[in-house]
Amino acid sequence: PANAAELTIGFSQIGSESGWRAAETSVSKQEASKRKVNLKIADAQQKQENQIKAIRSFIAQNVDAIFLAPVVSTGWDSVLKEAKEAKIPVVLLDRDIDPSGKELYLTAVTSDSVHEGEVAGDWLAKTVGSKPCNIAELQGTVGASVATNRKKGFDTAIAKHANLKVVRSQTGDFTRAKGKEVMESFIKAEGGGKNLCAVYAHNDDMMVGAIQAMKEAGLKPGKDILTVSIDAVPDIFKAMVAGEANATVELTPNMAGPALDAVAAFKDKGTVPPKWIQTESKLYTAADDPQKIYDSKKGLGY
Amino acid sequence: MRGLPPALITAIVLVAGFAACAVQFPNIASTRVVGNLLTDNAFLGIVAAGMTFVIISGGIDLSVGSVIGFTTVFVALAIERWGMPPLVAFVAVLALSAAFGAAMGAVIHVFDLPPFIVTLAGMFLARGASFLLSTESIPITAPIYSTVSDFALRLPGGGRLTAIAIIMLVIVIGGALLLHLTRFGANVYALGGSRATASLMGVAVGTMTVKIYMLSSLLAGIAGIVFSFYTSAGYSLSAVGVELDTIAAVVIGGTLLTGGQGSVVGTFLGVLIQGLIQTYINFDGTLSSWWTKIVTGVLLFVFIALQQGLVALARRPVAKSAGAAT
Amino acid sequence: MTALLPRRGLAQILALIVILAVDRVVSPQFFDLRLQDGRLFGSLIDVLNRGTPVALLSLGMVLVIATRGIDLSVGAVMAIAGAIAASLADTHSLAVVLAAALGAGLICGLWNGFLVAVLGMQPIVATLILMVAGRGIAQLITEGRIVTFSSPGLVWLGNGAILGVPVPVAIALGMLILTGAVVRGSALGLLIEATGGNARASELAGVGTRAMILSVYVWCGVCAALAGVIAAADIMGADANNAGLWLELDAILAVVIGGTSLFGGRFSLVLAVLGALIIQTMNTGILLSGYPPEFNLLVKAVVVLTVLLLQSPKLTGFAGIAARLRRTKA
Amino acid sequence: MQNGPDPALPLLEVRGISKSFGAVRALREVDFTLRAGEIHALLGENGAGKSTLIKVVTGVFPRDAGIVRIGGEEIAPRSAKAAVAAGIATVYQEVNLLPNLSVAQNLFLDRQPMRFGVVREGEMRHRAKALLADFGLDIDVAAPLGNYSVAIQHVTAIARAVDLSARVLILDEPTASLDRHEVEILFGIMRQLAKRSIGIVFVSHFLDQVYEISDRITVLRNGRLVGERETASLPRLELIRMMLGRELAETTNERAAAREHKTREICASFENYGKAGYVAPFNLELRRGEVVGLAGLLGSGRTETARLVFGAERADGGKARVEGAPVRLQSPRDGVRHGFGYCPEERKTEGIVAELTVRENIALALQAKRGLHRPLSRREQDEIARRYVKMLDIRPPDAERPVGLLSGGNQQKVLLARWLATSPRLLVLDEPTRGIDVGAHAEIIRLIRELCDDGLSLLVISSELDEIVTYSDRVVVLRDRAHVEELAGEAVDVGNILAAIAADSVAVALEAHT
Ligand SMILES: Nc1ncnc2c1ncn2[C@@H]1O[C@H](COP(=O)(O)OP(=O)(O)OP(=O)(O)O)[C@@H](O)[C@H]1O
Ligand SMILES: Nc1ncnc2c1ncn2[C@@H]1O[C@H](COP(=O)(O)OP(=O)(O)OP(=O)(O)O)[C@@H](O)[C@H]1O
Ligand SMILES: [Mg+2]
Ligand SMILES: [Mg+2]
Repeated sequence: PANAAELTIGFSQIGSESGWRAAETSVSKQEASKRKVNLKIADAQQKQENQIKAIRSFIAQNVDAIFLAPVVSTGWDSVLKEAKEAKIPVVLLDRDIDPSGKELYLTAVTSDSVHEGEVAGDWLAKTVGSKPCNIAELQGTVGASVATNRKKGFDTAIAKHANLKVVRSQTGDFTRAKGKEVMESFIKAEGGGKNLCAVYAHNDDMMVGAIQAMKEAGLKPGKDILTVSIDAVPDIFKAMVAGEANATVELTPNMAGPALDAVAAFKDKGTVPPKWIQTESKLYTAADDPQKIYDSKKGLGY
Repeated sequence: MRGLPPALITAIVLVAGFAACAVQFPNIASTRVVGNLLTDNAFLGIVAAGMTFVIISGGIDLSVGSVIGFTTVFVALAIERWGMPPLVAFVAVLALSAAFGAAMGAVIHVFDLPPFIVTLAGMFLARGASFLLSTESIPITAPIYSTVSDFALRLPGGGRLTAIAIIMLVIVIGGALLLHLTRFGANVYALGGSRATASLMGVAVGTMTVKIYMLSSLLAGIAGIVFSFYTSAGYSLSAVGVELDTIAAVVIGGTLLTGGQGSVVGTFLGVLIQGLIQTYINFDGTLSSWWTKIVTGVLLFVFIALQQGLVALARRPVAKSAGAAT
Repeated sequence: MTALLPRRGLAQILALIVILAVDRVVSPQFFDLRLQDGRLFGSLIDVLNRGTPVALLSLGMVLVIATRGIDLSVGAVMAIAGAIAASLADTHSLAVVLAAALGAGLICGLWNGFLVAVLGMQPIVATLILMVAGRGIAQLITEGRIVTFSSPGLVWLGNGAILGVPVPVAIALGMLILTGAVVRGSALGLLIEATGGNARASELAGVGTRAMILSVYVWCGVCAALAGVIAAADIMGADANNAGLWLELDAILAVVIGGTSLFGGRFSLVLAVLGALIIQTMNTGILLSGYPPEFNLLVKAVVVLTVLLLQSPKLTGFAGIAARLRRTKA
Repeated sequence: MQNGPDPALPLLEVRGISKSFGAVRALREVDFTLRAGEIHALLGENGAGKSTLIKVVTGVFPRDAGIVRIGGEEIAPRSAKAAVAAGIATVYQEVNLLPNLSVAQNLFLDRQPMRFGVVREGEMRHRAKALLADFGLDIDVAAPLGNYSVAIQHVTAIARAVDLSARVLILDEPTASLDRHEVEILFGIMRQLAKRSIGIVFVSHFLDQVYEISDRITVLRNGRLVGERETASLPRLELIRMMLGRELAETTNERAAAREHKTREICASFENYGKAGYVAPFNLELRRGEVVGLAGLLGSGRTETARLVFGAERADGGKARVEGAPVRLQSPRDGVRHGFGYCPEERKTEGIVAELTVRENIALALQAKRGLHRPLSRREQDEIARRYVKMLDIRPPDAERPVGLLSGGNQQKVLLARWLATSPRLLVLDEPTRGIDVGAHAEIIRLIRELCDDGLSLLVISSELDEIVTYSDRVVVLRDRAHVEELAGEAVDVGNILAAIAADSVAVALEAHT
């Protein structure tokens, strides 16, 4: 049986567009070296064509397995077919791909981003109760599937509550700077922020920016305006400690760990893993000792 | 004594670079990698061919990436949602993109606006239009797609010359012929030499401008279709930033951004150099996201500097051909 | 300072007024201003404040473009400077932080200038190299994370106020005046315009064209670094992945809207900054309008085209064609 | 094709043409008539409106008023292409064809021989060679035009226009950069064309040539028609009076009596100065208050000598001294620093900065010399500009006009002003009178003499041997990129110069002259 120490795995990573992504990359490296796996990471700089090229060159190098964090859900069939022909198992990380390619990969270790949106929406609905609540939404990059899904999940969750309404929704491109800028204009457009009762951001970075905007406008984020966002990066816990953020939904950066285990089991014993290894979308609020979580996450490379 | 043409210099740089990479990673010297190089860069090669015309004529086209994005979304929607036969969808989208390019060319000429800005607006417009069509990525399941993506000529040694690679090669050859052998091509160079002079010499500058941008957008449309073959999908965010890769490829290929000089073949070699840089980085596989960028930048510098140096060397006058008037 | 006044800014001022008016329509409280914690507060202030990075970039960019160049690396230089500032902020004094960040910008500018002026590379590819590698360097510094800081001095640069005016706006204004004084107060302006207008002729007239080109790239790097520091100070953190991303295009756009030709020559600092304000007024308007974000780019495209057509050297284009048609028919 | 000219029928008829550029009224109700088979000279001072008239007729500029008829039929071309279609072929003043294209492509642009949609490259080159052979040129037509000298480029432009075999051929200052031999060839061809009843419009500031070739003359002044005369019945002085609106003593072509030099101080000297493959090493001494002329055929290395002397090109051997002290001339900056000035022959690409104003163009070299930190105030700039606009009679006398909008000759004057403003010790002038009208020509020659009297040292290149002889104290003759002879004092005359140029080779030029 192949020894894990000899495994070479190619990982086509999307890029480094956010702190979360950086953490995923560094956690993957840690997990790989823990298991003595040789992990080759190809960074696609946010481009699908680069990912396809990377996978092709992994195949040309005859790696033992390929990890793929797909930048988009479609368009993988032919290159994955090539991998299959070369008998190289592929594991999807972080994001799923289109159903048509289901038999082309071994397993997918992902979270369900629609579900993440739902968790955020449900939390908000529960927290607000029956009060009417106007929500401002900071979307991710237009066209990014995560943004679409997180919006979809949130919308589904609040659709059940007539008192919750999204009154403003703009893209903040997943960044702090844009999050802040967009929130500034939301505040101006909504009577200095008095018409708003909550902000929902598709990621924590935008929320951190939005919190600053609220503070500069003389508002008290976390009290005057509730906040809920997704990812659970360390800085949002810092805000929670300060009472400026209310909730976040975790997206774990450790996708590679389970994936490595699945590949090792498959190579050693031929165990076929389930098609989907879902990671937990855990909700964190101020009640969860944010300082402790902050300390534990600080070193992960966010 | 004109020395070596820039395209030949690019070829020398490419071969030298390829050899250097192959020494470090012997796997690179395989038909498989070469085949991949052609397939993976097919759409880039096609837009770059169009961009070559634009740049030689003294212009620039920043909208090509967005046009590719728009095309993939349009084609996917047309086939999957609106039930158009694929070929009809292709014709429709090519007509659209050609019209789009023609419109940009017309604005540039009639209002005497800088191409950089007009095509930048075109870039916003085309990307914005694809967002409006769909923000989700749409898989394309039409049979022609699997037929095309499965088709490949087997090369000795396990490599594959895919359909889209063949399309690219045909377009590059066609583009080279168009540029070097026809009146249209000569006029493109004339425009790049000087628009005013070309006009005084009787070149229909306005019509040429419209045609050149039309050609560029048309090829971007074809590249979009090729991209949709490549990924079997339409996605509004596809090919973001491709315009810069394309311009870099054209320039590495020895075309002057100031216009008037260059060749499609050089551009093709420039595309391969860029592909080679990426292949090298992928083979290395130890680079973090940031080192990837840094190394890409450094290699870009090395290739451009090498090319520049060789050109300078080739240009060093032996003796100026003065042609005495006797 | 008559030298700073626009020579021909009517089209730009008109465009700004029209866009402001449209903003007022989509957002009735657009012109509201009040004092909030000793700082002016309102959409107009947002426009100025958010427009600052692009305005700073355009100050450097306009000089580069005047020499017939272009600098695609400014966004990456912003990221580098921000990353350096953020990493040093909590351990060093503000002066050291600023010196390091601006020094990095200066070195970046020197590199670009070296490639263009000494090696004779085409500006667009020469600066493309740093555009690609520079962001990598910035990420290398931050290791891809968002590096946060709490140094009050640096935070003040992003969020403080002087007499109610946000500090970034004051800095941008100061830089405009400084650049204007340097460029128009010395012979630099004339020599830059000559270099951009006809480099060979200028060289033969004894102008040190290389030095001109080198210096404008250096200045562009410094301006970009300052913009990067301010952008980092604004969010109290350096986001090397996204800081300044695609802002080079906005800066170029601002310069062109400001009437400076991409083929070099005549330039106007004030109008370039006005161009940056026009862009930001449009962006803020889009955000205030409440349209879904899918429309953002379309609106931007339409506005940009309209502004350009307004100031087209040939608005007579149509008029001219019509006149000719009439003449040939007659 | 009809036989012989039909004088009854005006071939090209221009009536009441007006054209304004903003406030400048370049043409006011100008009439012009060209008959089939005649060579018609269009004359006037710099800025009189000659080039503008041509551009209006050929549709490059839209016109404000007036009509154009060709063969009795009214035409309104909207582009140069349309003008060609209507039967008018033109060589514009700023000929500059496309230096990046091959000579053959330049000759046949937009009308290449085609087969199956493909340009027949071989056929095109063949025809190009044949065409240029008519002009006495035997060059590699596949090489980029930019590789060749201005003169060859000019001949190419003329050949292209001639080959369009239109009914009307317009030549705007075609001879400005040609030498005598080429002018002869051109005139021969023009006569042949006229015999085939083609009408030719000829613009030139060389009155000798006008009298030699033209049948009739139309004179413009300040955008207005002054009159139309038969050449044969128009005395030269009368013509000049028509052009200038005043008398001009025609003394310019007489060699000034050898001037007494107060000093024999050496201003600059060059010893074994040269550059391999460029100009063979030469010795040259330039004294204060002295004019040294450089004479030679096209391509003989005059421009190269000038560029070396100024520092625009680096020498690879030899010594340069300024007032006895050794100096290094590595760049134009060095030249400027040592008090040299250089008016290049290619005014448009190497001289003017088109977009900048007359004032800024004049101030440029002085400013570069003073350095960044000592900017000329706006008032100083205005003052300098005003002085030279007046001194050189630059028209229109508006220092705030972009130089690119000035007529060719006035641009030349601005360049001269640029260097005079630096109060140089040595001025290198490459074809300073090219494209300059008779009035200004006399003015410039007078100026050259005056400058000498003020102690300036001048190195002047001109293809006009008469002119060189007029003002030079010494003449250096070049052949094949080497200095072959130096004539001084009484020895300076056209015959001696020609003899030196021709020396051992077949004396083509000599034949042409005699
Ligand atoms: N494009 C233009 N815009 C504005 N003014 C112009 C333009 N072209 C020419 N002019 C002006 O029109 C007048 C006539 O110029 P034109 O070039 O016709 O003179 P010219 O007779 O050809 O002189 P030269 O002998 O020096 O060539 C000049 O005052 C010139 O400044
Ligand atoms: N280093 C250079 N860079 C640019 N142009 C040059 C250079 N050297 C020479 N030339 C140009 O190339 C042409 C060829 O020069 P040529 O040998 O004909 O000089 P010439 O004897 O001065 O003849 P002409 O009568 O044309 O002035 C000239 O127009 C000159 O200006
Ligand atoms: Mg003229
Ligand atoms: Mg010469």
